[in-house]
Amino acid sequence: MSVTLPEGDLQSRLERYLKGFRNRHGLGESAVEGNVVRLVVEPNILPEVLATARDNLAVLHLSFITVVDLEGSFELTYELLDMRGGIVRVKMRLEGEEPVIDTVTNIYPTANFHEREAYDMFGIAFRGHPDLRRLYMWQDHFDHHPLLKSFEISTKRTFEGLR
Amino acid sequence: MGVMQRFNEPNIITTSTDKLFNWARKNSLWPLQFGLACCAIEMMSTGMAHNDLDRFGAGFFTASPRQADVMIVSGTVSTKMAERMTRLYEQMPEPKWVIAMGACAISGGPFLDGYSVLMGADRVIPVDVYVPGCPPRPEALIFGIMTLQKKIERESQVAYERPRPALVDEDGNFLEYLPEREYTNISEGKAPRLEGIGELKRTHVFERRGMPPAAMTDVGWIPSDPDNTQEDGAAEEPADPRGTA
Amino acid sequence: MSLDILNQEPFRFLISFGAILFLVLNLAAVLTMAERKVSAYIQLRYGPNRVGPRGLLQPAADVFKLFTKENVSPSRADLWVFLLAPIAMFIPAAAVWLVIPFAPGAVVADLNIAIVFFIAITSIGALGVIMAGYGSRSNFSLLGALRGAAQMISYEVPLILSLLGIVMLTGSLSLVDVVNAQAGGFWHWYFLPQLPMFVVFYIAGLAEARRVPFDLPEGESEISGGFMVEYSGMTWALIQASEFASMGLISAIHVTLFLGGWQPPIDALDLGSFNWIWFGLKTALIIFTFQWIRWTMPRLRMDQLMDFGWKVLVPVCLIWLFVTAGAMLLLPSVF
Amino acid sequence: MLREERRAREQNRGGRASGRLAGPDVRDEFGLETLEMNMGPQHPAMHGLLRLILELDGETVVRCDPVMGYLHRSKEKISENRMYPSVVPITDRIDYMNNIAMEYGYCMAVEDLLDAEIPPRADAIRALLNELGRIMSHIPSIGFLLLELGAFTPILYAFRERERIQNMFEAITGARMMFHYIRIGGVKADLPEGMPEQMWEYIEGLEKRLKPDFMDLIEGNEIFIARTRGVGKMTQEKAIEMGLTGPPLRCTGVSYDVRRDYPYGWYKNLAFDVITDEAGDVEASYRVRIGEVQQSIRMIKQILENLPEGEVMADLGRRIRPSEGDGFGRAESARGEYVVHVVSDGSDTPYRVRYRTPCTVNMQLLKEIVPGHYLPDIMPIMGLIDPVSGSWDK
Repeated sequence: MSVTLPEGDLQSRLERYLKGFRNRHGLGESAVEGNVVRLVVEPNILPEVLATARDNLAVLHLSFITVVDLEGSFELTYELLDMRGGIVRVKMRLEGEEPVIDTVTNIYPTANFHEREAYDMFGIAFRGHPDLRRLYMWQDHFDHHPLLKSFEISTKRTFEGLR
Repeated sequence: MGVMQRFNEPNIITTSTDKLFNWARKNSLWPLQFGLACCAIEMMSTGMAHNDLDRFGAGFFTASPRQADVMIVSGTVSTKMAERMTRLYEQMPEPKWVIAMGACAISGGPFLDGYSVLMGADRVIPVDVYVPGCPPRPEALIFGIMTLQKKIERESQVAYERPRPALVDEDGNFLEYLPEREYTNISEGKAPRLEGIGELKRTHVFERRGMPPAAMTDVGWIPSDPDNTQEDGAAEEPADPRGTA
Repeated sequence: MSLDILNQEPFRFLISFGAILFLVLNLAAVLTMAERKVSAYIQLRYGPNRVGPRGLLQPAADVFKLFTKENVSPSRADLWVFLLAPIAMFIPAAAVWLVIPFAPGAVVADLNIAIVFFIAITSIGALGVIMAGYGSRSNFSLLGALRGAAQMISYEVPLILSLLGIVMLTGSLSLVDVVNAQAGGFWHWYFLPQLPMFVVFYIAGLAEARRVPFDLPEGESEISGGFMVEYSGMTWALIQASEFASMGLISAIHVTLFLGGWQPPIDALDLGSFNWIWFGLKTALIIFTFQWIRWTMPRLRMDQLMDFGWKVLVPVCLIWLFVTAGAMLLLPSVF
Repeated sequence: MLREERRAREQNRGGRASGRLAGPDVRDEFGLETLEMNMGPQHPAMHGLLRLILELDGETVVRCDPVMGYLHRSKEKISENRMYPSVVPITDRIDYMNNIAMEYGYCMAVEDLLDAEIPPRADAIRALLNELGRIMSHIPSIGFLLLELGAFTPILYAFRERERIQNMFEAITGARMMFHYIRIGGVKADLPEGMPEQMWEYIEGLEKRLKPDFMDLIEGNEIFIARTRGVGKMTQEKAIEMGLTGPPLRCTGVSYDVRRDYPYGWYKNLAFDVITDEAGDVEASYRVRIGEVQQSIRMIKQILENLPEGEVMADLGRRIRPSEGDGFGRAESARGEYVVHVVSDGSDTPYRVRYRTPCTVNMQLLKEIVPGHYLPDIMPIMGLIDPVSGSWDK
């Protein structure tokens, strides 16, 4: 019935998270910065890493998924919180114009809307998502993924433009 | 009142009933309970105890468009909402008025650059009073309602015919608002799954210089495909300042 | 001679019928104004105060505006049912006024079955609600109509049961007899011996008049107007008029049955044929409490409403019927 | 039961069944259908522009599918095309009931990119206005909950308080709603003369009025209890699974508050309780909101008692041009955890701005929790989540 949130010292907890991820998945680039455990993963092991975080390390809250269009590839940031001061930030790079990645809705059901939003705004397809529809824009009237850098709106306002 | 329209020019019957009807209409302006965005909070604030809109007889916010007299477009109209707003406007019985409240409803406001924002409510429905501000203060909305009351006072059922600009210009473009609009069945159906994603157009430059392309003023606007326009020639020729039907 | 003709039967009835219709329509207008003003003062506002002196012409403006408003009927609506529904709602709300005694001798038709007449006619109102909801052919109005039908038919039962105690005490179904039986000061009014019935009738009356907390058929924040979501202009005005008229009617019946009708509180205050002032004052008081509740209470849910009606009000009525009957049997000298 | 399932079953039986009782599934045998209904986008109780596709069986909701996007204003795209300081007005319009927290989150994210030091007085003023904004948002939320239950009057009492707070905000920031007051590196201007005293006076008054004007009127009401107790009930697991934050999470008993668990700004110096409730229904969320208003009053008093002196704006230069990297700003808005993720490529404009708005995530709850409830229960459940359409649609 009730959920137990982690307790105890923050630093030792972060070390434990880092060790847990390293033991299971390798992850050479990971490090602890402040209260953040930074992980850089390959797209194909992402669901396993997140499953480790939730099931073994009890990091229960997926805060958000950020997608950044790097023109040619996408950078995805999954931010997980243990709700007691610790942050696990999973970054990865998706190559290709029309990327496909496994969904994490079976691990964190809250990712449902985040992934729908990412599909809507960037066209990233989440394999196995139960309900992959556009979240904001029209399904049949707006044929673009508007947050892609290739979709430009005409008014770019810069410092030089002010003068 | 169909009876009054049988007269060709104003007479004592139409002018005196004008006075009565206009007095009644202006003093009982029931707004539609239609909060779009940020301005809706200020619209509610106007109806609340401090700036009691009910003093003017306009405080009865109806939940159904069938009983409303005035629609206060309070906030940004997105292209997705524009069709619903037009439908609500057409569901309201005559006589009806529209107040565009706030910068967004007038011109798009701070979200003018956005890809999903209509550049003002007057692109889809006729607007009577514009209340600027972001959001306008409640006093400003009350002033807008009083301006609308003044406008209603000047209305008449039968009037001398005045020379009006032609409805259609030489090129065959319609110059006035025409409520003819096709409603498409917009269903939030299932997305094409993985195999369908590749077909989406990936590159599009969304331009807004001067007036928008004519087709954009319509609801359910689909940005024209640059490839198609080249093939079709002048099918989707933009930048007609008057808009076409 | 010439005025005597007016007292003859067809003319008398026609004139009084016209007077009643005038009264009911005006009552609706006045009650709209009262509703807005009462709500305003409850909500720390002023309410309409710009039209005419102190905003008193506001209902006139509303009525004229609604007269000149376009009357929209949805294209898929069942047109006859749609247009007849407001009339089916309005006529029962107006017709029962014919049997209410306003002052000594001032009653249009002194029926000896006036209470049965009241029960029979008010239940037609539910038909109007169903017609409106079915005829508009909209999901919201259909839901409103189904709710309205269930609610009004269920609350008819406690409403009728709560009247039976008075019928037993009076031994008559005529409202004039009921009022006459309560003569001689407020301690003779029936709300004292029939206090549970008084409360039950009040609550069931709220439900019959579709007032908060029983305004589920309208449910403005749930189904945005319910059965009248598609009505506009005059048809809507007629529905509103019938709502307010039925509210006034329930209050008037309530006063007549439990609060002595036109009887003054003490005999010294008897005003003769001007006793309708007492009737009006008492009715206004009941209407004010209706409005007070309207602007204070949240709304019940459908299942809670049904539970309350069948599991609380009906048993209370039945128990008090037995108590009344037992008291009449054991203490015949008192009654 | 979904319509497709039923259709499939009917086909298995060979077409639509006649009206005779043949099997245990009586409803299908009679060919009864559920009613599909569309609630919104224009609906009195939809908190703006939400559309719910409902499937009703009588008054019971079988399926509820929220459709969003009717107020999608492309804020993330516009933010990418503006310079860092001029994004703040856009963030103002995300959650227009609680704007100050939205500005706060964005400014923190850019300051994280810049590694800027904020003067302590600016920090304190930010926290002060943030808490005032929370009161300004929570009290109307309670009013809206009652309004949707059918009681019209509490919203007017709530807006009276809001109006008074708005007057103070107008004196401080110059605007009633869209403040643009918190800037990158501090706040726009110092508090006007006499404002702390005025604020103290108002807060004292609100503390006195809170009980007679709101709690006494609402809590004892039988109908309110009947309509809200046990409605929208959810477990802690469900709440965390759905990613809820803010009052909807705390009303289940999970004690999570960004202000305490990921402290930012002046909140490190403040003593306050995280209000939780065990019930996890609408009534509990009402109690959580009232409790948070009381905690906000307590915090404002603490801040006003020792308001540090000094500058209110750090000197960051006119041209804000952070180096490449990620900046995160996490704030507790009145509706939950609000995060801004700013990605910089070293130019004047942000490369990507991501707003994690609490309402978008909390809205998932509707799909999970509404089926099984009656149709009128949707309104208190909306009051439990208390979304704002600018916030869920961005």
